[in-house]
Amino acid sequence: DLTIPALNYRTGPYAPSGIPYADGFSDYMTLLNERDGGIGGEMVNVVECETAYNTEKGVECYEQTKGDNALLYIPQSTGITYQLIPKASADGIPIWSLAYGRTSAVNGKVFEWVFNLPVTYWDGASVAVKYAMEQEGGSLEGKKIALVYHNSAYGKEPIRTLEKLSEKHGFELVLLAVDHPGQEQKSQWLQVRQQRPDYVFMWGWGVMNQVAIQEAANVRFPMDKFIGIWWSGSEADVLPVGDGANGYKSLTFHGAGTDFPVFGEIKSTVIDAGKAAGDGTKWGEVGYNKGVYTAAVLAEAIRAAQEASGKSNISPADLRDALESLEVTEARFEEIGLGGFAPAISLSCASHSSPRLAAIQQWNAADKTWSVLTDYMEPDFEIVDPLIEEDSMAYASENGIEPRSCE
Amino acid sequence: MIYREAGDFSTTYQQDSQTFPIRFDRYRYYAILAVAFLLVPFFINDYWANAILLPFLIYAIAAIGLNILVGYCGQVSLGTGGFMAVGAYACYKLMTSFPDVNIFFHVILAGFVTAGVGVIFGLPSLRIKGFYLAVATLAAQFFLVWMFNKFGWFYNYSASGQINAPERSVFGIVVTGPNTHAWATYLFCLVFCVGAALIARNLTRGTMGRTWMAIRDMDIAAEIIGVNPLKAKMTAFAVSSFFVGVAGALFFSVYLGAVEVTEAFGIQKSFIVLFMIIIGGMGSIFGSFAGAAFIVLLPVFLKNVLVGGFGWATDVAAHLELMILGGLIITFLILEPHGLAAFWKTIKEKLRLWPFPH
Amino acid sequence: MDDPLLDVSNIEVIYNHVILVLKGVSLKVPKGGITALLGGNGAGKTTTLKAISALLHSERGEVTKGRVSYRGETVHNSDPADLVRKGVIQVMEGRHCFEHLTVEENLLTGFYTRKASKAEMNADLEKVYSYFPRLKERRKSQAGYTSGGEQQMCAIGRAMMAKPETILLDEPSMGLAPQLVEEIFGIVKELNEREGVTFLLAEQNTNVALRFAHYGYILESGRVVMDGPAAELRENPDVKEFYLGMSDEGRKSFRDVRSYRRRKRWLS
Amino acid sequence: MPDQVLFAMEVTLNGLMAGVLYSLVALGFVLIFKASGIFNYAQGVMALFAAATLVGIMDGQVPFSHLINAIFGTDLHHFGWHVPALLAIVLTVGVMIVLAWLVQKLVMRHLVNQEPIILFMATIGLAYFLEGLSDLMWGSSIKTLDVGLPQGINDTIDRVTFDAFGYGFFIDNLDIVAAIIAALLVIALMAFNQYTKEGRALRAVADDHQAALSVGISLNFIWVLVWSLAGFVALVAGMMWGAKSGVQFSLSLIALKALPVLMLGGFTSIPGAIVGGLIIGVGEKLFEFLIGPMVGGATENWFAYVLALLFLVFRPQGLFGEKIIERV
Amino acid sequence: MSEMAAEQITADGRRIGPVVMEMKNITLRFGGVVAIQDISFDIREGEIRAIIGPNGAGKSSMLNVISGFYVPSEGEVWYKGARRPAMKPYMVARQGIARTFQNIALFEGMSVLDNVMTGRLTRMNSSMWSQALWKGRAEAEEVANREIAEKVIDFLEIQHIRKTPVARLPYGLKKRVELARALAAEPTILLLDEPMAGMNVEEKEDMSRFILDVNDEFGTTIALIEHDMGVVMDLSDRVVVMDYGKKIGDGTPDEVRNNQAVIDAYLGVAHD
Ligand SMILES: Nc1ncnc2c1ncn2[C@@H]1O[C@H](COP(=O)(O)OP(=O)(O)OP(=O)(O)O)[C@@H](O)[C@H]1O
Ligand SMILES: Nc1ncnc2c1ncn2[C@@H]1O[C@H](COP(=O)(O)OP(=O)(O)OP(=O)(O)O)[C@@H](O)[C@H]1O
Ligand SMILES: [Mg+2]
Ligand SMILES: [Mg+2]
Repeated sequence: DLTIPALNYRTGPYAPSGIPYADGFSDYMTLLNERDGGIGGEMVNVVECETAYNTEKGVECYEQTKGDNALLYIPQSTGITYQLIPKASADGIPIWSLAYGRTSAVNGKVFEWVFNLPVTYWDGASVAVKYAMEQEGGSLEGKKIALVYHNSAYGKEPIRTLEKLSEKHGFELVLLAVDHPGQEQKSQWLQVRQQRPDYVFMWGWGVMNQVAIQEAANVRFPMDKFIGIWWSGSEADVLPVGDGANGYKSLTFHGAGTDFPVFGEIKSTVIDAGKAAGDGTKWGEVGYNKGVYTAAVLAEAIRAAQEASGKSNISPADLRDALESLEVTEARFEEIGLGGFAPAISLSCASHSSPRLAAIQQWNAADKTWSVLTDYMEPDFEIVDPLIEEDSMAYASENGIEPRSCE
Repeated sequence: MIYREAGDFSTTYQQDSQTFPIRFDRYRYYAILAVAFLLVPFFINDYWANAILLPFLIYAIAAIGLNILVGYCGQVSLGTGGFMAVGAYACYKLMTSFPDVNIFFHVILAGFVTAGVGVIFGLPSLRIKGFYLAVATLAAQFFLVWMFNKFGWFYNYSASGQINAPERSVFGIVVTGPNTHAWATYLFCLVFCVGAALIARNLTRGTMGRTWMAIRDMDIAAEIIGVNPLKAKMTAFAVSSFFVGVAGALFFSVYLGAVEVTEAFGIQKSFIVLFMIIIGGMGSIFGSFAGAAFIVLLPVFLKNVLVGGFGWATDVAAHLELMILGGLIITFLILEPHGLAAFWKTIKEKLRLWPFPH
Repeated sequence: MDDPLLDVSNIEVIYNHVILVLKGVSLKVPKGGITALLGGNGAGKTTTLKAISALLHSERGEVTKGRVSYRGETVHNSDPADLVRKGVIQVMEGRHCFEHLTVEENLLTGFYTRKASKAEMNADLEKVYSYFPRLKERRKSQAGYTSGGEQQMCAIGRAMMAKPETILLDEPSMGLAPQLVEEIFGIVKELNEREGVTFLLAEQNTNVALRFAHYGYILESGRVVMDGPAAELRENPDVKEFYLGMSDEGRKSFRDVRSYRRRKRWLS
Repeated sequence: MPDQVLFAMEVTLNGLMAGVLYSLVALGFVLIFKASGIFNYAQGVMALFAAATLVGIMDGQVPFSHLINAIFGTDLHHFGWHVPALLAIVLTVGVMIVLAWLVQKLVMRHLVNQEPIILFMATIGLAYFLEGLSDLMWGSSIKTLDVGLPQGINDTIDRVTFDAFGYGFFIDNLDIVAAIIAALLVIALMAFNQYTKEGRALRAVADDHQAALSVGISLNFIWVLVWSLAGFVALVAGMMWGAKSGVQFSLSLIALKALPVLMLGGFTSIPGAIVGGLIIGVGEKLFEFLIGPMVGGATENWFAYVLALLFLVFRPQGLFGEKIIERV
Repeated sequence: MSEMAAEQITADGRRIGPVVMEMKNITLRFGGVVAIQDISFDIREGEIRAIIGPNGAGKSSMLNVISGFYVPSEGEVWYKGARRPAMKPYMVARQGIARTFQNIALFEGMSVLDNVMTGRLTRMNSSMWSQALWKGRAEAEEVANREIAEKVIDFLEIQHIRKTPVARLPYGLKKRVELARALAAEPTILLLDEPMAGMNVEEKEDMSRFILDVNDEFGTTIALIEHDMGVVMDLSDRVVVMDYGKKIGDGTPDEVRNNQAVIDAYLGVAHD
């Protein structure tokens, strides 16, 4: 069996985000098991473990599951990621933090066992600025951008990048911190109202998202100038606001909706057959799609590892090696029924994140659908990469890690 | 008579104020210590250490600390999370500023730093009492967390705002960082835990303990018979915070290795530790252990039974777990309002009388 | 005494599952009588009263054997509030006033179970005030700040406001000035004679209690060791010596008791 | 008027409004504390439970569907009907009364005459239980609550103030509704306390359980009564907050917003809950507006507590709380 | 009154020392309530001084003034010949004034022994470090003080309940434990607030014995509030009578019991 522990959170304050993802991930793996008899003839065994987004429970899950030849961990929370980075590295199990966690883990020279695909927060910040710039006709000179962020390590991630970008493009950056949990954001949104920024970016999480979007609607901030990070852009975030949320935008790194062949297969083979992990209602939601995306890419990596090692029952180290040279082309996405769902991936020893592209999606409140508006955009590598280098080297020196050469 | 006290007479006052005046209890206690120090380290694995024993030992230290404040001195505090954060951040700053000093001392020093902070936030207790004080201590909780989150100096300006425990060793044995052995971290925490329990026991059985308990039971009468309330409360805050700080330092450096203050030391921590002492038994060192065991072990146990045993969906199990935990808390309180420690005592009393009903 | 109003038969009470306090207490309270319950500290008087008024549960105590019946109905397991509605009210030892309520509000809580008009309420209030003028003076102050004796009056007045049929009085004289003790017993007598209120009173002040009571029980370590009409008890030499402090030569001075006397116990 | 002054005025007004929302939660605490000396930790979870139940009933969700489906292999989710908001609210109130009755029956009556901290602990157990129950019953996904409460900027105020000052003030319609409801609730509750014998009985129970029993106050009845009232207040609070954020677990955390309010107003005072709410609301918003930018913002969480703490140092029982009796 | 230094001989021939404590024109007000109005009296070394009066007269309040819990609105307290400055109650206790309370104020969560030991707290001052390790000073001190506490326990005949939690004790025993706690402090002046309330005659006799013995053996000065006239008249050397906050009588028991004002206000009938 291919054992993949899934540190999910279907309970606790972030359950609304955790459930669709967990369903998507499991359902895709179930599809592979049902349809193909697993991967390379080996059944996939997804071991769910409930963390409630709590680090200590995450540790318990990790320790409990790591013994059974667990192939890889997807920690699903920034806290647990930081927790597991040193532990899993020592235990020789790869970690994949999916567009969260430590951004500088992109540097594979320092973080041998950590993967950060497909994109990072710093990339996201840069893409958001780029998009705003395009909207403003190529220049942000003299404009004002407000960042409404969760006052935690996660929320503070984009600040450095945005500061650098504001220097470069000459816009003013206004920082508005929201303390956990973020049920009350009057002060922040009154400031938005008074300062009249041209754009508002949001790094929100949990209840903070819904309240922010609601407050934005209340103060009549133009929704199409309000852009959230990918964790602030799912159905759960906008539905409670109703019509007010129409036009709200967010970043994304995969397609929206269910117009991809594999979704039909999931529906028929898994959900309708009563084998779904959840109640099946999350099918096609943004979070669900993220789960599918993760599972699909992981399945590709496992396949690659099986090919490279020549055995079907691979080890965590095999998977790590395969991840480090993972190539998922657009054609391959097409083959697995996800054509156009996400841009091609190509990882390397030095770069543990790829393709580092993000698009903008928009919410349509009437149809209750998200739709992707733009192409996948590149971040400003000139700004982001030096930051990654700096931070990863700081980690290396702090922890006495000698970076690999990656030749 | 399964349990006997008869025949154990103390002939001196020293003997009488021993921790375990009854010989049977004393031997049992030595046996437990022997198992903990000599046996467990040989059989422990990562799961038992990281998922069960470390959190148990560390929470037990925190619970002992809080029990001194709440259980012995009657000053209800909800600032435990914040004080644990002080311990953790003090330990981190010390570890990174003085890498050559033994981590053992860092942990102790972190305790002292926390004691200082505890005294400052304890000052309002001179005027504010009961639940008002409890809520007032939340000011410490929120302020401290905000402060550690806000000022880069505390986390050495790391980009992520997290603090990571660098690798440190005691007598050449690594106890922090990723390359530790289960037995080493376990023993390291065990030493602190046993030390904490002994010190707490000594403090509470003598003058200091009586001073605190007098304040707890009736502060006005205590003052009239000669207890200086300022001194009593401040020492309680200091000693309590010391233990809580040590727990915080271990929690960060040995157990988790990387923490972010809002997540690891949020208000939830304060409540959890308070639950431990109320369930375990206020004003009882044994109760602190019992409570820590209850709150740390029960969820793990339930999870393993419901998910591992019955194969239920993780979320259904998690919800049931909460319900069972809540239900058990209420049941225990109804059976014995003064916690597991008192429950244990009643059982002993019954055993002593057994087979006669009274 | 063929059909007592309140009948306690052979009850055993255990606190906290292990502490056995009453070891088979039986007593009968006839309607319209004043029955005294006497005994030293820790004899179990309070416990007996609480067993009757069903307040034991709130102390983690339990009647494990025997039965308490009021008008033939078993009551020791009922809700204390029901019992009050049936007409039995207890004045608890140690006052137990509602600290944060004013004296007057305290008195009014006694009226809680009654379905009478406001006018009646005011009339009853005035009556209590006429018994305890001191309370009237202090009626607007919080009970927590009144003196010990004032609280005692307040507790008794509160029970009177309920217009009960039976009052269980637990050490009413405690902490009261001598002339007030007389007054209170005077009130007891008056209520008893004029309104037919039945009393069961636990008292340490044997002297006064036996003067006013019709019948008495003496309790020692959880057992009834003696009972009889008050007049007889007063003449009993043991009672005289141990409870009334009188030897054959009359009252002894407290100063003259030169040696600690080993207590004589009827049973032990 | 200079902009800063106008802005400060707007912030102040909104602070008042935010304060009202805090008060709504605080009221639930006060009710139970006043009536039984219990610090009800479960108040926040009760708000969540009430709101989730309301949505569940409105949407015709099958309670425990998850569990039922897991055990019986069925595929139940919805009854397929939709209950109108008003009826659903009435039904939810019914559920909260049943809950209050159960709490009394299963928990409180066994804990008569225990110390406050033990009763507090029992409410923690209750909170855990309800948290699990709420999720198990209605699922932990986010739910949209739409009972037709108005939301968004109030145009009249915006226009009037714009005409007057050249800057339109923002006041949320929801807040206005909340303020009206809070005012009604407070008047009703105060009248209840002042003019009924139950009101007096509540305070008696809070002082001394045993003595209350001894004068014939039925603790059981009182407890069902206040827990029902608190359940009702929780429903109101849950509706108001749920309208902003959807109904989800985090709703239970609003309790944390209410604590400084309680402390400042006094645990035993109904008007205190309102005044405390207003002071905290204005205080924290103004502090965030004036001082926040200098220290990096997000000061509201701790500032509310520190403000309350400062008040307490001068009045240890809060602004309107009953004086703590210290005597020997 | 200039008998500050003079000795007096009591009725039964005991020698009573000079004045140790003198209350001068004490007035105590609570808002509108005047609990004590311009009262002066003194307490002599080694005497038993009773304070009597109807309920609410201000007797307990007077004890509270003496033990520093209430600060008089007007007036002065003189102790051992010097005016006592305003001080915290615990400082007063350290000057050798111990007391019991009308509404028993024991530490309910502790055993009888621990309660008695709290009486010794003012005398225990080993450092926190030594206590933490339970070595040296702390242990020696514990044992030394324990001996004194045990003596008091023996004296009051409460050995059998030494380890019982006080919450479980019946009222009368609690009173005795409270007395033990006060005695353990080895006070110069002992203030007793209705020590015999809730006791029957036999127990009162015991209690009287204890009080007399304390007075005799240790020469402890005692101020006593009591409603049982028999006890008051038998035990006390001098009696102050208060009514409505005012002093209406002061003198030997005989003088007081024949004072018409006292009879009217308090005794009701002339007491034998
Ligand atoms: N809550 C309790 N838990 C345990 N034991 C108790 C409790 N209440 C009373 N007791 C015990 O029960 C016995 C009888 O007590 P009770 O109060 O009934 O005596 P009493 O006759 O009223 O004495 P007193 O005259 O002093 O009031 C005592 O020995 C006491 O220790
Ligand atoms: N802290 C206080 N606040 C307000 N009033 C008080 C306070 N303390 C005492 N009083 C009032 O002062 C008066 C005297 O009270 P005190 O307790 O001294 O009476 P007492 O003589 O001891 O009476 P008793 O014999 O009934 O105990 C009472 O009327 C009481 O209500
Ligand atoms: Mg009694
Ligand atoms: Mg008095």
